[in-house]
Amino acid sequence: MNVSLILIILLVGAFATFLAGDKLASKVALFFGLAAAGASIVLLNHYNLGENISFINQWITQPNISFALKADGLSMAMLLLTTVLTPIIIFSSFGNDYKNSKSFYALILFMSFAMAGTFLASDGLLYYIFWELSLIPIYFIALIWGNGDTEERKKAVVKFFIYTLAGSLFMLVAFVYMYQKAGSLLLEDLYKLNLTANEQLWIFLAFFLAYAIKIPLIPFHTWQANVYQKAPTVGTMLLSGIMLKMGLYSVIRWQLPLAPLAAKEYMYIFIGLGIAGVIYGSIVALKQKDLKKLLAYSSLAHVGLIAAGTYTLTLDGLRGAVLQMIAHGFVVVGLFYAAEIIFRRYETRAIAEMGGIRTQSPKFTSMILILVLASVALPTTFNFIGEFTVLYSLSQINIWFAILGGTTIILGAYYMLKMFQHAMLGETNTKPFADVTVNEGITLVLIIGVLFFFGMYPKPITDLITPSLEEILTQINRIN
Amino acid sequence: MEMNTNIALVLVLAPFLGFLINVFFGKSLGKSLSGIIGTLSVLVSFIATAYFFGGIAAKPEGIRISLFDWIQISNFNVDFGFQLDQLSILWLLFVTGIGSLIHLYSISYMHDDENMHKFFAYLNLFIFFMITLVIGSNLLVLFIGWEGVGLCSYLLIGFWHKNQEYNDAAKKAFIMNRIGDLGLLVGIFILGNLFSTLDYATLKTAIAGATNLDMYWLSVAAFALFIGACGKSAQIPLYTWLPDAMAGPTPVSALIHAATMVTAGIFMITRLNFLFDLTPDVQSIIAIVGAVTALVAATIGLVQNDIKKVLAYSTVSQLGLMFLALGLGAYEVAVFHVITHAFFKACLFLGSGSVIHALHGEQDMRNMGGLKKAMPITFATMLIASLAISGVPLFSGFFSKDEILLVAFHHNIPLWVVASVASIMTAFYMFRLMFLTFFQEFRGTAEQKHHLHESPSLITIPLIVLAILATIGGLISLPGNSWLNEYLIPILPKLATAEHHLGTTEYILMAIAVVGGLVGIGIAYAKYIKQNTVPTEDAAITGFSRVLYNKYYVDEFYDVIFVKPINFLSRFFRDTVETGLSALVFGFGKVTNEISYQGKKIQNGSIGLYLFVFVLGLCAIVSYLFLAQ
Amino acid sequence: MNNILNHIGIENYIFLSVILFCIGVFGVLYRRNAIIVFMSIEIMLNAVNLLFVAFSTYHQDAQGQVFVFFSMAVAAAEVAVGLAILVSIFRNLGSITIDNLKNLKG
Amino acid sequence: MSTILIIFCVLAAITLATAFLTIFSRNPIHSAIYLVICFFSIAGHYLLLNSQFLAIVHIIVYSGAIMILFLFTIMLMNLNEEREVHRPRITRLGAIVSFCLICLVLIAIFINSKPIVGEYVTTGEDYQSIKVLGKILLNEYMVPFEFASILLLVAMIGTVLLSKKEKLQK
Repeated sequence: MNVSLILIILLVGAFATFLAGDKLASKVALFFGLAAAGASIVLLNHYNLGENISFINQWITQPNISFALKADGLSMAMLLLTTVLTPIIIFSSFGNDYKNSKSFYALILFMSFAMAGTFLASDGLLYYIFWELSLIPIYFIALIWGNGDTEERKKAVVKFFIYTLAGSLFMLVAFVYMYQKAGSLLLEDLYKLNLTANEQLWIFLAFFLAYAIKIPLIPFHTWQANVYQKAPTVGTMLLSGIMLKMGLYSVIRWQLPLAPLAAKEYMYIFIGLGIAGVIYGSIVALKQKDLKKLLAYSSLAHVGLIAAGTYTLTLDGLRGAVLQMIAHGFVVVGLFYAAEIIFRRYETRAIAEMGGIRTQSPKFTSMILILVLASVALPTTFNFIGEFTVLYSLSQINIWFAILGGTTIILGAYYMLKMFQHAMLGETNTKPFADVTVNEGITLVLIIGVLFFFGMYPKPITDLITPSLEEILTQINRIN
Repeated sequence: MEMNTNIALVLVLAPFLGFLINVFFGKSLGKSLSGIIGTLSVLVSFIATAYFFGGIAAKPEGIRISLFDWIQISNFNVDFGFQLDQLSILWLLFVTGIGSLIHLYSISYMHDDENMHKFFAYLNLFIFFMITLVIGSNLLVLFIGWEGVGLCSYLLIGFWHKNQEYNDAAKKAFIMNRIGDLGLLVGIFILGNLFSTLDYATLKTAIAGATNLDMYWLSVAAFALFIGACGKSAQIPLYTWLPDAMAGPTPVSALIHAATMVTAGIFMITRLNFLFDLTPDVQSIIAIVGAVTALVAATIGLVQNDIKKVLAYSTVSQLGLMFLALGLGAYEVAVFHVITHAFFKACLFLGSGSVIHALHGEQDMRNMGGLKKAMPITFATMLIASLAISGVPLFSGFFSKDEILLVAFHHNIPLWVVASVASIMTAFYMFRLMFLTFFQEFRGTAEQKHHLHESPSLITIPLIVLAILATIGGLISLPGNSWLNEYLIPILPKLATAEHHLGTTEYILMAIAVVGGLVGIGIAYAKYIKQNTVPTEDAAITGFSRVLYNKYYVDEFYDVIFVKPINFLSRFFRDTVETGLSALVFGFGKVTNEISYQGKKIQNGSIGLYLFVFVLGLCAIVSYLFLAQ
Repeated sequence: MNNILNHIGIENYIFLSVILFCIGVFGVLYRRNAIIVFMSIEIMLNAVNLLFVAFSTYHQDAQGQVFVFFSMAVAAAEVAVGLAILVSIFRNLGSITIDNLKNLKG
Repeated sequence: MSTILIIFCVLAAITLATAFLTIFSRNPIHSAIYLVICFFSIAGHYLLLNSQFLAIVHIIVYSGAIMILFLFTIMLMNLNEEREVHRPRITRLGAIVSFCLICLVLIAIFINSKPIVGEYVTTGEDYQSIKVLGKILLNEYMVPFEFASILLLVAMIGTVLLSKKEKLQK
């Protein structure tokens, strides 16, 4: 039993969904999504028992490439995030009718497959292939099933595609360079490379470009808001819930251990960039008129903080970043789902056209309020654990980082509550707002439950990720 | 120990259970039942607290309960634990005690509201978080409560959520609190970095045992924590949310914005007294901020016409006095004033609620008057509370306020002067309130006059209880023979060695304070009873009182300094920077496009050109291959 | 048997071939008449052939000459086909100026 | 200066001059004639290098077959000076520039590469008589030789097809 099982389930699921036909597609997809989630929980159990669930096999002899899927705590945590969120995302779409839904759901599973592969791959080329593979399904999902004017959508999506692809190419160059040095792209072999500071800087920058665009950090974020707005909500959830984390995960897994000297040398710049993202994203979010765009900018702010945490190169920073990644994954999926629920009823995403929902649907309002509060990191929610740990790690570097990064606490509350006030409160809306359906309720309650449970008891996840993060830290500190 | 853990859990979770019941089943339970459940759950907590209070004498070191590991930081773990010692039990007593009374009051007060079950749910949630705040054994558990009460405050201020102004007030309260919360967090970070612990007990031993403390960072930490306290306890510069918070229902104002939540800052500073004692600079800042807040808020209170606004500014002012005491290192005095203040201010708020209830929502004192006859119990209880807050001898406020003034006098005469002036003003505006509300003729509409009535017993009983407490509350810390000081010795060890003597100076000061209070009352009497003045219309207010009436334009100032620039920046970022960055990215695409477009022109099919370029290319390749070496 | 190159020197042949080749290139670029262009190409081919033969002598090896032999065969075929194409172009366009042949334009 | 070198120089001069004239003469017929002379001089070079077989084949193929083809074509199209189109100045300039450039580059390369010219070896072995060439062609180069014939066949068919008048229009 090893982790390739999950990839197989997801890939088979994608094909099965495609073959199942439009009527059955959503249910088949959900089934395979749940199967993958179940399998990853079983695998987690095996992993916790100390079994080896990695899978390494020579793939291409010349050049020397392995099909290496390595599962450590960090990968398992991210894998769980992917496989748990995928069925939730699939389930969340049950209220909508999609044209050609067999392709739609197959693409979702395929994307999930590619993202899971990215989190698991420990060979550079394999990782790169999965990394790029994940771009293809989201491109089609956003392009075909997106909303708004077709021309504008095409523009936004193509921009996103080319932009991220262009960034990734630099990563490929870095991999090729390292292959020439090491003769292999296995992570362990790359760790053994003794690169000079100058080489490391270039590799670091090449990786940085790929990741900064994907995460996204300012000023590489311009694709984000438009794509989030134009993509169907399912696509937005996949993007913001999981795909952004690919970039952040890769920073921890690839960028920092492979170029530790550069990371240490220019730490302040990159932390600063992350924090600038926090402030910038928060301030831009204040005046957004479109709910999804607002959430996009809030995402920008949150990932900025996470990125700042990773670049501190401390255990707290990395751990907080991973915790916050998972927490943010859940909360942002919940919030986008809430936006979708409003859209299903009002056919609008403009905040100005909402308002007064609380009297019509108090249940929904309560749930969205909890999500809003989780997003602003109220203690007892999972996000607080992450944000606190990240800010604490920043304070270890420099207290000003913590203070500036901490403005997210204030500004985040400002824009989220402002949004909540104008979208949900106020005089009863003239348009009717049907109360949440059972499906919608289950999805939201699941997400909220996860947030609260880990908010009060994050120990399982912390214990899972800490050993592998410590290992990565020893890699980072191997040259001094 | 097991027993204690269980009871502590009951103490904490009873209000939470009440919250859950009211949230999920409140609507179907009916109004009365949901109110009763809400009240009972707090009462259970009160009883549990009483149990611990009874046991604390036998265990002066307090009870520590660690439930589970919560957050792991690289150099330490934060556990989810409780600490039941003298300070937390004292706080729990009046939080749950006054909380129960206010719940009881709310059953009647909120009876006409369709969302009454929600109101009780929020109140219960508030009590739950307040208990967490007080009972936590480390700063992060305190922070849960700290943020939690802020949330409940937000929910309750915006309880009537159809009114966007109320929502604005709620949002403002939450955000200003969050500014303070950031300060608190920064303080927590520094303490964590310095001492690798956030637990009160270990922190205390760490600080006591440290040989060379980094005084600079310690002061920064203390200052950051103080900013947190400022946010929660409405001190300058973060006080403006509290008057706006009066948008919430009156019981909320009484419970959250007078008696309990706003004292969280004082609790925290008292909790960390061992830290603040080491940082005299920060202490001076606290004292000065407290005194200035007391004076500024009192001056604003002089001219307000909204009955709740007067009380709100009075609360800010009294909190300022408490901070003054804290800054001067007299934690026990601050705690004493917190308790007496909780009694009389809760009584005043509930009384004003009773008045507002009777007048169907009228809050402007210019439209009141002469309610003495119609509402005798309300009048009597409010009068007692007013006497207490004004510092009239034998009422509770006299003792606590007098001690603050004494301490101030001993440390710093200017601070004493400021505090005394604030006290005189307090007496004046409180009796202005009393005279305008209860004396002379009724100035409201005939309709309102017709419906004037004394409030039902569910409202008056809490009033009476609080009035009694406001009267006798001073007994817990009589000058020279203070039960409270004895009780707090484990928390504040230096009290054990403090001298308790009352000299001539003290008596003279006491007399000055009393005379001052009476002068304030006298001026109010002269102005509003003898001359029978009624405050003028808004437009007619001129001169300095206009500045006061508009609260020194602080809100407008903040608006110009912070809110407007941020909004401007947001628009600027959204419209200009975002577009610019986007154009930059598209620029790359455009350049590529342009190059290819121009390149296309070269491919015009002219063989001559192709051949020419071919030859050039050939030359280039050949010369690279053979000549470049 | 006396080697002829002792008298002339291989570099003379090289220079001759190079200049001849360049004249061919020049002709291709300079003229618009497709027939002349063809002739220039033939000149270039011959320049190369000449060099082959010179080197064949230099190395005392017949392979160079064999290659020239093949290249002549190819040249013959090329000229035949090329001229046929020119004829049909001339029939269609009435001119064999290469400027008219712009169908390659994308 | 040996006689052979003088002969070489004369031949080379003829070759280059006629090559230039081929390109510069305005009348295609003249060009063709100059080209014939050029080819003959090249055959002279071959003879000088003692490869008689090639010289003969060269004369047959180039001066005979190919030149006849050229001349026929020119006459078929009735080309003369008047039909010569005007060449823009930029074309001439480009041609001259590239001519100079490629000359420069190639000569520079050959100067730069400095072939080792010392003693030219003379094995005395016969390597270029018709007999030897025939053996080599039909032994070692058997397959290419056959392919060359196929190529010529294909070229012939293609030429016939291409130059046939299209009657499909009807």
